[in-house]
Amino acid sequence: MLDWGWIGDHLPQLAFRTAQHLELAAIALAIGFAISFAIGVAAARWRVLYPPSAAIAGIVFTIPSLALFAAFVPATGLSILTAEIPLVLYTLVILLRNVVAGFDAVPADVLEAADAMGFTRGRRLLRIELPLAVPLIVAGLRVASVSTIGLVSITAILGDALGGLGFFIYEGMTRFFATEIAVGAVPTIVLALVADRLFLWLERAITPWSRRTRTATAG
Amino acid sequence: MSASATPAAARAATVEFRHVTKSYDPAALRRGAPGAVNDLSFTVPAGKICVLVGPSGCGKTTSLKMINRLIEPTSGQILIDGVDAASRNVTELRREIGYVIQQVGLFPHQSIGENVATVPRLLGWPRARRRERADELLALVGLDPATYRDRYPAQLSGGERQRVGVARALAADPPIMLMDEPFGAVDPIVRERLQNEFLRLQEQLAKTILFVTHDIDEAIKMGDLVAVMQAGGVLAQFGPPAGILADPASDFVARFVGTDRGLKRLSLARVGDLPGRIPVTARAGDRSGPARARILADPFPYLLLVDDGDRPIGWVDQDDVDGDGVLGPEQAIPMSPLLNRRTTLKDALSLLLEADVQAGIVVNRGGRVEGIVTAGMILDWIREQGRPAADAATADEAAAAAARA
Amino acid sequence: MSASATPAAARAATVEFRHVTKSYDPAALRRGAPGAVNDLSFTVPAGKICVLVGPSGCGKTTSLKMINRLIEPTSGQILIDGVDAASRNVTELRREIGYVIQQVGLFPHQSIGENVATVPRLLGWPRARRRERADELLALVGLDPATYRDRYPAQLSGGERQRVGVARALAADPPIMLMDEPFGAVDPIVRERLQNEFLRLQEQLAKTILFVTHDIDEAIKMGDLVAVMQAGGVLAQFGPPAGILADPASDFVARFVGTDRGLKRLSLARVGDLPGRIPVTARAGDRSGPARARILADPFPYLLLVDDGDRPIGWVDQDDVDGDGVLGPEQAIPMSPLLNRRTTLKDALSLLLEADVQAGIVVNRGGRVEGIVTAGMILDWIREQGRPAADAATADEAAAAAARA
Amino acid sequence: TTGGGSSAPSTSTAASGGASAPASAGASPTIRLGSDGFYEAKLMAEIYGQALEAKGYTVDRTGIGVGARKVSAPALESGQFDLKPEYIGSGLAFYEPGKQTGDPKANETALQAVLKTKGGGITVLDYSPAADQNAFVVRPETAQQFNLTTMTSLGAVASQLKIGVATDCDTNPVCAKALKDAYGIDVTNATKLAACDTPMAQALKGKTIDVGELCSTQPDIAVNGWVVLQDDKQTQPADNIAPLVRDDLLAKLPDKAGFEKVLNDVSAAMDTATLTDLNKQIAVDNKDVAVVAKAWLQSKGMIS
Amino acid sequence: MVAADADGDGRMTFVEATVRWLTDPASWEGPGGIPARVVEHLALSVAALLIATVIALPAGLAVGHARRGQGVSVGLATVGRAIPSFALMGLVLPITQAYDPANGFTIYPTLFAMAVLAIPPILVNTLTGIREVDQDLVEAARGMGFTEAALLARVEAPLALPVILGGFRSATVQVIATTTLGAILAYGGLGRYIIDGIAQRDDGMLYGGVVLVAALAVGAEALLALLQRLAARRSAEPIRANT
Ligand SMILES: Nc1ncnc2c1ncn2[C@@H]1O[C@H](COP(=O)(O)OP(=O)(O)OP(=O)(O)O)[C@@H](O)[C@H]1O
Ligand SMILES: Nc1ncnc2c1ncn2[C@@H]1O[C@H](COP(=O)(O)OP(=O)(O)OP(=O)(O)O)[C@@H](O)[C@H]1O
Ligand SMILES: [Mg+2]
Ligand SMILES: [Mg+2]
Repeated sequence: MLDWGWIGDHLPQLAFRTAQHLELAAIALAIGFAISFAIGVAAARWRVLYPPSAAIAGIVFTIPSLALFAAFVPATGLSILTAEIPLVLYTLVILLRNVVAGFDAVPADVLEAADAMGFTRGRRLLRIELPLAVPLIVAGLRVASVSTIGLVSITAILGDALGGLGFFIYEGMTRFFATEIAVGAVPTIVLALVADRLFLWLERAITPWSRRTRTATAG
Repeated sequence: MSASATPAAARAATVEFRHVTKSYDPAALRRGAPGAVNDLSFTVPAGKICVLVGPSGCGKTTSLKMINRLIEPTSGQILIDGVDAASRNVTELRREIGYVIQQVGLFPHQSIGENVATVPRLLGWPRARRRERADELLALVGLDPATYRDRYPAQLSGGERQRVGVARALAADPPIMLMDEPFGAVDPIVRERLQNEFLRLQEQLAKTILFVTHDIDEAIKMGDLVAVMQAGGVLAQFGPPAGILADPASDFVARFVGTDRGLKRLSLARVGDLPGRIPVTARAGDRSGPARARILADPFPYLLLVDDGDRPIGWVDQDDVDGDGVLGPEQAIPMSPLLNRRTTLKDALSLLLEADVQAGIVVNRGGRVEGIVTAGMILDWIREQGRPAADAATADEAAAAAARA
Repeated sequence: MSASATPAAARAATVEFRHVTKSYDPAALRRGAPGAVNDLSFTVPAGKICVLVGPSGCGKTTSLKMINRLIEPTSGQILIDGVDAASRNVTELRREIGYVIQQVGLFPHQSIGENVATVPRLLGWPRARRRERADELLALVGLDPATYRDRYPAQLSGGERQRVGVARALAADPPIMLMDEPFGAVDPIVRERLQNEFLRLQEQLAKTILFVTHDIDEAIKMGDLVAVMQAGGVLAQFGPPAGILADPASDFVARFVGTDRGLKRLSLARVGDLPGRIPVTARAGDRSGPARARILADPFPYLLLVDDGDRPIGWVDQDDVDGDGVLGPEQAIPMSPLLNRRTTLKDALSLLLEADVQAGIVVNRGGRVEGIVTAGMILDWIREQGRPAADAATADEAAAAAARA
Repeated sequence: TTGGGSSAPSTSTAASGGASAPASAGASPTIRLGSDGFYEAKLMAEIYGQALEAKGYTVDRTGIGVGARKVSAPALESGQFDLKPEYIGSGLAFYEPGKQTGDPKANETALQAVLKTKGGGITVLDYSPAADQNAFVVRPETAQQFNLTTMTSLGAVASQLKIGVATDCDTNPVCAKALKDAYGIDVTNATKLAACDTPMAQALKGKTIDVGELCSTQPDIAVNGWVVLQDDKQTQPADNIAPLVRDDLLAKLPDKAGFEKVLNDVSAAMDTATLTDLNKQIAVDNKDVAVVAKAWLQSKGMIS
Repeated sequence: MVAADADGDGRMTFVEATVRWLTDPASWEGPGGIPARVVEHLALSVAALLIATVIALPAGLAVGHARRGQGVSVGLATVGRAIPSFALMGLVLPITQAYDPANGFTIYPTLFAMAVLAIPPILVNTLTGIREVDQDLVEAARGMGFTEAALLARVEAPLALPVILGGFRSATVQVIATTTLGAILAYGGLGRYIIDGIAQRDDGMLYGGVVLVAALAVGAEALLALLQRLAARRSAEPIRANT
């Protein structure tokens, strides 16, 4: 069913597109996380900020990428910058919610203990809340990375120069060439699975305390 | 870096509540509803342990948290060494006050060592000194540093966590310690050990400690001073445990300290407090004649047979001491309880109830006989200590007790 | 629908442990490591309360859960009315066993009424009957159905939740109840009330109850039988509380029941158990001559002045009873404690320590004088009950107590 | 623009060392190519690119394959790229819906008029005889059943057939209006799909529709043996292909005439039949656009 | 955003155009009118969500209760999240079309893709929600003789409800936002306005469509958020009596 010969001839392209796919996804995730984290930290402190920011993130999520591209191209060109705009915006929906949830999950007694020992606001955030929020934040990153890797394909609209593995998917669809669609779709899925594992491993690595099982029952 | 970080500053401080009221719903307060704490006034002298005790929800934790300003009073002041806490920089203040939180509140993501060294780190101590201090404190609360330093809280038992909580609060050697049910979550055996360890500790540290519990026995055992609070955050009685047991200010206090408060008072006094009473003794191998003469002269009808080191062997009924002969161990009837000067009267009485002789023998570290104690002596003594006259309250209460029983 | 659902089946059942061992890591067990519970054997007769008591982690909960098979024994059997629990259908079995878990475990998403009616619902009772039953049970545990039926657990205090937990366990009127620290989480005052209520309840229900606690006083108070367990799930001693207090099987048990076990024994006996002793009494207004004659004839140097209803007024020292004249209330020195036949000896002794007269007055419901009790009488009585001779253990322990104190 | 683009294998330059570059080539600016996303457009752009490279121009292909005219048009106007193959009919319709006619010359003139004002001026070079006509197509069995040959014949039975028309048909005079006026075909309830695109072909193939608006050069027609209905009333605009170039680029070119000649030669050499065949090589034989482009240019001796 | 409009006639920003289109009575009339399109849009979205629920909910409940096969489920969810919807549509199109030339083209591919899009959040949230129910409660239930089925139905599921609804929330938003793809294959719904708006160079229609989609998504989200809060209210406070 698949045209292996064609695949063989296009291995260099496959390699290049995979790398590009990762590049586009990684940038989107990094920026998206930075933004969500900033807003999330603020929202975790000042609750009132959360509903509006969550709502806006939700709305942005519903804007079709084509419309965004059409609007931004004249200003930002057929560039990575343009490509990243929707990708970044789409990550916010997931990341923002999880960052806030992460901070909410920090036990009250731990916070109280920190205050009682004279932690300053900033210090408490950095030394206590942040580490304890990590599990939920990373959970968010897992989902976000997966869906972003899926979304990268839409950047193919901006021309053959972009699109990552999505290039194969689009071109494959314009000429209804199953092999080419598969060459785009399958690696995309593999990348997503790998990214998911990677973040899981990362979480385990940076939260050693949660891995250790208790050796004695609490009285 | 705050002065209190240096051991030099490890002096205690007085803590004074002045008409402190706290309402979580000030609006309600203005409508006249009572707050969680109402018009609380008392003073804890430097170096003393003051126990706040009362039923659940009576405002103990709230009162405690107002000292390190986790909660701000609605009205009134709290003075620390005469300075209004409200006027202090809050983080500064808190670093000078050790706090053992009701739910322990260890940082799950930090090792035990890091947990203990939290405040020193905030105070910017160098790593080496922090580590040293942590080990020192772990040892102090009876946890082997080598074993526990690098574990995480989840790997400790409830009792062990509470000790770490105490160690953490002591880290910067703060003049004041706030302890909210620090031994709440552990079983009675461990709790008693922790209590004793802590009292030993306090003998060296001599800090000003505010200690919350809802266990009256713990309050009596730990407190130089006891503040009994009742529902609605009202101070029902404040004073030394003996006073509260001897003379409950209200029916609530009487009921809270329990119908057996007379016995509880016994746990505050020690054998050494009783007027000494020397028994008639004789060495095994002595001729019985002289002994007989002495024992007949004594109201207590038993002769105490001792060995060459004056260590007790047993009792001889005066009727069994014949006119002439030699006193031998075989005559002695089995030993009655051995006490020493530090045995509490409660334990002493309890042991006497077990024994089949009315007297317990007081010995010194060397095991030498120092005197004897009888149940009668204990009852007489406690009655003298008691307040002049039994008042109505007692009677009512007796009836109440009877009814409840 | 299981037979036990019908009140008809509300008979108790015997529960027997036969060499029950449980290891959470059977591999380790095979390597010879001890399990959480080891070779546990004891029998609880139908209708009795058996309390499992021991330090944290000693296997109490594990033992309990093996009865309703939340945990399966690694070896050994548990017989219920002689039938091996392992041979029963597990859900059937569980519906015949009421279970109150350590953390209460009410369903937060169901109203109190629904929570209580859980098992009846599982048994397919009609709605009306369930509701009726729930109300009945809420009333039984002292919660007004109208007020509480439709609330949610989050809206109840700790003590109230514990009662609902008990009510829920009773719902299908199971012959057996398992209660894991049912009163663990409440303050002492509430706990005592719950204990008393529950004992009252049990008098009507007469179920077979296995009750877990780590508070020895609760164990003594609640248990017809007490099983003291020690670390490693070993049964240290099994028997009625009095026996365990009088004669601890091991040093561990002795330490666990506490150095004041003599006094604890007092809480098991009541004034009614003492040999009665009638005081010399006289009515206010009587001529003092005859009274004087009688009081001088009596060893106890005080005359008890009573009113026309034979209700006590106060004591008159025999020396103040002059040859001729009239006895008036003004002569009487203040009242000493009033007791009744159900007052525990512990309370009685405690009250006597408070009073400035050696005697407490025993009255009946009508307030009539029935007799008097002196500290001496109590001490003598308990000593008789005590085992023949104080053995070494007691002495060692006294020393130990002294050392610890 | 992204570095990824220039390094993308799909747009790797096929520069031929042999070709003699104009002396001034060194000074000449990079030609930034663009095109729409459909393979035919990409093919034409690629042909322009390789032809220019053969003449020593450097070409940047970043703009090739832009998914939709919605994006490519503003991209050209805002100078994201300088050169783009365009269908003069549809191109005109994009700016001036309804102005397009059956006469290519007229369309070119009209389009040029519009583009003069766009993005600082855009020039339409010579259009090629290769035209990609919008054409209504039916499956052979349908043609036999109703013996359809012309649009007129379709008009008679239109009501019995499911028709697929371009998404913009309602507002596009040469579509809905023209069909109604000329052939009495009512398309208000027709299935709306992107004309000349895979979905339309797929719909026709899968019998979702019986008549589909395709493009005369679409290989699917030949491959499936579909019958093109003759536009006997000349309603469909002539959609010949012509290069659009930004004036600011032309201005910068040292050899403007030479540059235009390269593109005009390409346009002249291309015709509908060839284009259809080249499309087939891409869409059916799954050859890469660059390969097909190179082969054709070589066959025309435009590159060695 | 800058105005995407480059028409020769009058520089009208897309904002003005959008307002004009939305306020034009003509936009609200007939089979192509906004009400009709909204109905079409919701019809397909709801259908997709129902299908996803029928598949993901029981699976999630089972896996969460059994505490087995979580790795696999999450893996599948990951795959589902990673495949671009339009690729899915392309892949199933020939198959569905073979069965039903009409709907197999215009409806089923989109429906399928939307269902696949909705499954991951519902599946993952359900199994997580069930897994994280307080084990003391589960034990209490077992201790009272709940059958496993009753335990799942009456204790675990109700307690996990807030988390499960959270899954529906994100699923709903994503589906409503993505159903627009249907228009590519000639389905109705709000996607039509976007596709046609682009094809017909009508920014008002294009961005009007965008606004409507956003409004629909946010509305649905708000509604579910409300449900979620109601569900969470009862079990809000932890009921462990430990003071
Ligand atoms: N943050 C709060 N908001 C509103 N009310 C509160 C708050 N914290 C405590 N309360 C109320 O104030 C009263 C006193 O609470 P507090 O925690 O001080 O009691 P406590 O004596 O410490 O009880 P416990 O022995 O159970 O710890 C209680 O009625 C409680 O319900
Ligand atoms: N699920 C489990 N897996 C492994 N070990 C367990 C488990 N549950 C209990 N244990 C261990 O078995 C021993 C007995 O536990 P158990 O809960 O029966 O003690 P307990 O007497 O009920 O203690 P507590 O008074 O604190 O409730 C403890 O050492 C505990 O660590
Ligand atoms: Mg408290
Ligand atoms: Mg337990």
